[in-house]
Amino acid sequence: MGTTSENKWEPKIVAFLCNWCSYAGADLAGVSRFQYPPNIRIIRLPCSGRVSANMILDALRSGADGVLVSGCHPGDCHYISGNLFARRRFALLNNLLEFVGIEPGRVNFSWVSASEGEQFAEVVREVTETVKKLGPSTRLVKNIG
Amino acid sequence: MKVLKFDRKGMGKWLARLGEKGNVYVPASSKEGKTAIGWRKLESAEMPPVSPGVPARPVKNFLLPQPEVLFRFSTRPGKEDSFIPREPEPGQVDNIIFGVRPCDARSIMLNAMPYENDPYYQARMEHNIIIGLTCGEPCSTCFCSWTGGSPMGTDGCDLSVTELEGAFMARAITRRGEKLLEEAAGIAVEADHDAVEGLEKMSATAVAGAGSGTAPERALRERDLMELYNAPFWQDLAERCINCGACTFLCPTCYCFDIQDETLHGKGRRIRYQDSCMFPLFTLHASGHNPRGQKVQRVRNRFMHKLKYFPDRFGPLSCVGCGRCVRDCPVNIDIREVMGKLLAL
Amino acid sequence: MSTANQKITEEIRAQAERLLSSGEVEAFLGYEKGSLPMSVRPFTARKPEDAGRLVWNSFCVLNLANYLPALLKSLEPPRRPGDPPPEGPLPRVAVVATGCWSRNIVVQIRENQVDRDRVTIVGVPSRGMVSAMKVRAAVNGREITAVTEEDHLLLVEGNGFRQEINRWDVVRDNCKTCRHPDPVIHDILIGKKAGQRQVQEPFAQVKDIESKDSARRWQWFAEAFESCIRCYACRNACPLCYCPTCFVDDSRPQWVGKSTDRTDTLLFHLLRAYHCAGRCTDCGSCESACPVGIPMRLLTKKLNMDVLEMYGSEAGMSLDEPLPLTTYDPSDPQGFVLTEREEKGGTR
Amino acid sequence: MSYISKTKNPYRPYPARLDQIKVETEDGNLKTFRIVLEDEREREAWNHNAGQFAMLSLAGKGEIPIGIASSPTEKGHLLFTVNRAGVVTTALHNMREGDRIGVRGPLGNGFPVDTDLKGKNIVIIAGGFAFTTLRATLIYMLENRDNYGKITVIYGARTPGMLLYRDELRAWQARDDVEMHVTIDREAPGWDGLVGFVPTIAGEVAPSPENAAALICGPPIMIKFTMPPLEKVGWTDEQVYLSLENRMKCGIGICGHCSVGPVYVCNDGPVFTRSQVRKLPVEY
Repeated sequence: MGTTSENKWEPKIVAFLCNWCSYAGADLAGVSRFQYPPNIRIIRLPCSGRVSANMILDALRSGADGVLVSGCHPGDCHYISGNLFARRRFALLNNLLEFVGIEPGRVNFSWVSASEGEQFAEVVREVTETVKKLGPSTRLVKNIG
Repeated sequence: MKVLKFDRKGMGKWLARLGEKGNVYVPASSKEGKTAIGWRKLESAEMPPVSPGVPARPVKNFLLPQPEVLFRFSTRPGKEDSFIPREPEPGQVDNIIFGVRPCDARSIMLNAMPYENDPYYQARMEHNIIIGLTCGEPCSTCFCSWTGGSPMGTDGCDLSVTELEGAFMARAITRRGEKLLEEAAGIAVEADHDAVEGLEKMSATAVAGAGSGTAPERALRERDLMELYNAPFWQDLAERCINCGACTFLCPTCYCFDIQDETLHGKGRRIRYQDSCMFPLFTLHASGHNPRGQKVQRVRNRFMHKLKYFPDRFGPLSCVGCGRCVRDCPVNIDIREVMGKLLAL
Repeated sequence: MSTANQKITEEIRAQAERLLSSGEVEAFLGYEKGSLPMSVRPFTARKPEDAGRLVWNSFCVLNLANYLPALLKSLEPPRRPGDPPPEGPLPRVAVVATGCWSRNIVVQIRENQVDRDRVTIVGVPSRGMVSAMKVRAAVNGREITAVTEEDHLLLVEGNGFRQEINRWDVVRDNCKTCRHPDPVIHDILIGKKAGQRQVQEPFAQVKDIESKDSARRWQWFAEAFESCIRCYACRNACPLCYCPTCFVDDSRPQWVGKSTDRTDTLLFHLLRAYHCAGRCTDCGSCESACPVGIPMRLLTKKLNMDVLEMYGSEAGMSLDEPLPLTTYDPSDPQGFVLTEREEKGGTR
Repeated sequence: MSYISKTKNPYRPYPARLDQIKVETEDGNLKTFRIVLEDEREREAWNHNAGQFAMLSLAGKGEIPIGIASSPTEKGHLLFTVNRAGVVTTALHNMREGDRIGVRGPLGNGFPVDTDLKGKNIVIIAGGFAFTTLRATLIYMLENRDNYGKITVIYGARTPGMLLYRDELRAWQARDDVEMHVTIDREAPGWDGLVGFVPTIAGEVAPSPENAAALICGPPIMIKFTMPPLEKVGWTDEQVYLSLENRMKCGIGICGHCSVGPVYVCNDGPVFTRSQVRKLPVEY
């Protein structure tokens, strides 16, 4: 593979954002004109507790180079404890995926509140950078020829 | 009939030479690492170790691959070629499959009955050449002679190999088989009179042995379908069945399939893959109605299909007696007992 | 002949006969003899005279808790959705249970799949079950025609050979690393409790894989799971799998493709294991049922390890504690969250 | 595998255009799709029997077996009336005129309109949206009117708005060579026709079994209750034709999904006489 084509590659990152905090945070980042890489494709969900392993794995299966799941900070959940239940599930999933050899950094989790526009941009920058370093995703990607 | 005699080393050489004509596959033993289809491609000039009995996975995986791509198409809406199905590109190389036991080889012919007008199966038949290996030492789970087969059977084989006193005797069954034997020039010798006689004696004893099993298909075909259908023991069998599909996926004569479309980023393919009548989804209607919604119905269907429905339609039993389902059922459901019960009813 | 197994078999038969003839239970879930060496069959005795068919030995590998929810349901009078619950006590069932099986029953009770009042648990402390696959490997894949079990030995016979195998050598890996061989709940106890077992390193197999780098782990995972035939024996042998529609069968959306495509196969195993997180007792039923020898237990074992390390919980140890994924602790570890990493000044 | 194109590939759908889409029922769940095969030769070569079905194929969604609602005598296009139920039918309902689909068929046997039914008095009994292939049959018979004796139609739906092909029903009612009994389950404002379930009406009409055949399509419960009133006036199982609907995948008698005992509904059926059905396990 030539360096030119490598340089052209831009990762596609699927972001599952909770409606009340992280999505609002992304919105704030937008209206505040904080710069962040355009690699993320946002999917808005009511709560990070709504994000199931199926969704994360489906994103990887469909060829997402990275996944970001972001919800409210613990204690700030709109539904009181959705993200606290989710936290346990994410921790286990994260470990399981790394256990079977999904590269650390493919799947990422963060807490970003509605007022943290800058933090949201920072998280996206960090995730994009990590995924760029990892290169295109190959494991668990479905190939239909 | 010409019979060629190989020694072990010569066999390996010959197989390696066949590797230039196609992909040579041999049964994969558990130590050799696992492969998706249960057979491994032969890479060196070695006669593979052959353990008694059938390989872990049936030969049907070559004829009904998982998945078989029926078509490819574009899913970009509005585009002129959107959903114009394109058949897969022609494959050039044949598979030459060595070590197929008579039961498995026979399954190819049995499955060809329902697949008579199926171009994909017919093509796979054309492109998979079967080198049978007769059974000197049948296993305790084998029962091919009950189902119309024989440990020395050659149905479905292009070539049949028999191990006899440390040597391998190969005889061609089809034109394709003859062609493969031509590649043995300088490796094998023509078998002498004694060897051929020994082979014939072996076949004759095997056939005589097979006769003792009687042909249950005739007996079952004469029975009224509903009488067998309402047999009381189905419920007991179903109670223990965990409704997995191990038996059907390991069975060489289970040939049911499902068709599905898979799409990704504007590309699509229509595939078929092995399916199992043991799963409730197999018969579920879109309305929610399920004609075989109960486990007992599905268990019964599997056996009735093999032992009654298929024979009623095509003649032979849809079972070759390989014993895989007996050996690998997690709850020890034994088709031999089911046959016994149906026959004794 | 194994005297230990014989004694247990006799007591199981006696209990079954007593429970069935007194009418205390409608059915008794145990095992009967199978048609092959090293095989037994799950068997539901319904009449006192069936009790004599029950057996107990080292090949009882399929978790009987698997049958419990459906068996209980089948004994209820039929009713349609919306009908009032039937009056009076419902028919009861007895089930033989070792340590892990009893823990599965606890999980089933917590998940409202099994009514504690309808089950008589006949506890049998486990000596560890034998892996038929290991026995076959021990005789180099030769055909086995008979296996006789003694207390610490297996006598394996085949065509032209006879071999003695040390029983513990062929015990399943999950049993070897089991710390709770005794039933955690039971109404009747057969034999003597073994007490909590000390296991040096219960998660050695998991840690072995964790010592590899990411690429090697992936290689291990992809290769070890490649021969899967998607028969779902692992799922169906699992007492935790009782969803009316499995995620595999969802069509809107379809999460996992159904052929033996590599990605779909691996996704299936990941999701299946993940659904057992915090619920799995490492009973090994999945692995024992697998006809192609896939080590899917390692995935659940990894999850069990994490659940124990992070949330201090082992599945099914107590009827009173909530299952770990149905609860939370505000101070749960969250070092994996980007914004909470320690170098960022976050809290762990 | 070049061979596949050498022979006719029975799995290959013909590309076709959705020519016209008509909402049939007031709940919007039933639409009739007029479909035109794109290739002229395929269009002209198409030939089906009333009662046969075809696989409608949607790119990336899959295939569904749907009875052909148009009569073989209606040339140039095909009609399919489709109930929205699963993945494929929902996707089909969301398509627009001009979109491309695939059609594979015709499949199955169809009603024996040119053999066993010829010269007979015909009774057509249908409930709800099972009328589709019977519409094809009726039109075929009306086009070949001399081949049949008396034709009686008993058709019912829940409400007037749930009746299929309402314009055509009116036209048939105006004819004197077909006896129409159109009914709805319960009284409804503006409805001055028959009221009552199909089995009840069948009992009241009490068609004569003499030299007659009945073609019955509808929900299983309707079929079950329609038989006793017919039997009361002397109908036998051999005279009654039913169309079974099982889950189907290949449509050509291989894949096994629609099997009922030794029979493949897709290939041996979907039309069976009631006496044939009685010999099968009740797995449909």
